[in-house]
Amino acid sequence: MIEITEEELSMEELIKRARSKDAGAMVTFLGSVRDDGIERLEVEAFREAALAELESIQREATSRFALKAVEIVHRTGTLAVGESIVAIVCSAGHREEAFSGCRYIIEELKKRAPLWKKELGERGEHWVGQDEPAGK
Amino acid sequence: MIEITEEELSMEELIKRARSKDAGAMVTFLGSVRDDGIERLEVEAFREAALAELESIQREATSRFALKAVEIVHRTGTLAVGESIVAIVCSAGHREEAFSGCRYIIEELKKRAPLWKKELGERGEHWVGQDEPAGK
Amino acid sequence: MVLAFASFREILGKEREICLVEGATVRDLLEELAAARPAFNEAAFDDTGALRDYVLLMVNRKRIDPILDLSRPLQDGDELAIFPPLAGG
Amino acid sequence: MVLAFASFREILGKEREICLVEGATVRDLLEELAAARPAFNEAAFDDTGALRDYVLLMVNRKRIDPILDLSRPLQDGDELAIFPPLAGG
Repeated sequence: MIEITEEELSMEELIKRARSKDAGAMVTFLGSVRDDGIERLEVEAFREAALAELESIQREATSRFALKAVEIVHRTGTLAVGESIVAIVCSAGHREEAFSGCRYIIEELKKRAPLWKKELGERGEHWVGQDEPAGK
Repeated sequence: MIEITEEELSMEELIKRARSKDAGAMVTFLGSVRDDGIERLEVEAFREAALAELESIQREATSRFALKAVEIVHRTGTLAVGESIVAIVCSAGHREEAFSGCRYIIEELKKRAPLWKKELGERGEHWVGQDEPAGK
Repeated sequence: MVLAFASFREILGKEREICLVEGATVRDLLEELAAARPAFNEAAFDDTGALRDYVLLMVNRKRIDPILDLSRPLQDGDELAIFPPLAGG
Repeated sequence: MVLAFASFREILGKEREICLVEGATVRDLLEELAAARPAFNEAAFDDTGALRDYVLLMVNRKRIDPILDLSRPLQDGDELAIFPPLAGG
């Protein structure tokens, strides 16, 4: 299942969904707001395009690494330091595939999913990944 | 924290313990009993030696990959198909280290920790990794 | 329909309908926005009038090349999305 | 003290105290066990009397080399662990 949501995410719930008797290995990735001198993070999505891109990434990973289950949740909205941003759960027959699948999904998500992050803190505001301020 | 236990393990609990404000990335590995035509798995540990080996592995991974936290739980006793065998949680500043640390720990655990598994099912009993039956 | 995200949303607003003459291209639409909003002109184009590197575009949710595809004509009902680079690392 | 694990526990029991003459080596202890338990003899040694590949050993929780260290003398209170290969993959 793929979700883009303002709600908190539950790893327990995702892990439960990805369990199956033929999956000997499960690898999860959880990304959180890091205390880098920022106070909070605002996450913005082009929701429909991001869901479509995440579905493509899920399909690619599932066929390439023979995954048994994939769960992806990305949060949007205002997130405090320590809060979860993104969770990925991959299950597979063996650990090699589960690790590779999970890694593939987070790397492709970062490259391809239309999602943006704005860091807010004492030093002001900053859209992550954009070096030149646009019109400021 | 490192545990070898007969009890069920809670990923939620391990993830909670490994969270910190400077850890932007957390990677977990969960190994379970796979439905390979077996009915159950018996896991045996040389408990004191296994704990010491897991502590060495934890120390190596922490310094090699700058991990912020490591949790390792390995179960012993009789486990049914689908039950968890081993859980590893690594947190780090960034995802590269969290993935590498988690992968390192499970690979070294499999190679070095004095733990044995016996598969029991319709086809009989079999100690995993031991090709020649010892005295049978 | 024009959708704008992140820094471009802050300048242009999240979405707006734009009426174009028949045969108008992606570049025509961007120039129309630039004419209406000086902040967008400054953000999206350099001094020579070339689109800046960090302006990314989608037509109907498919990425288009910000150099080669600027001459693409827009149809009635097309959706153009304007956004900066993705969050990355 | 001898500890045995996995298939060797099934033959030898989990732990037992063994009294040895002074200066007895790891090999002496293994041969004593083999003499007492034919199933262990068969499991641990091949026809030429060499230790089989899948017999792994620890003295006081440190792995020892099953070829080079067999002549190591055991001290009073030493703990010898006998086990098959680890669970692996």
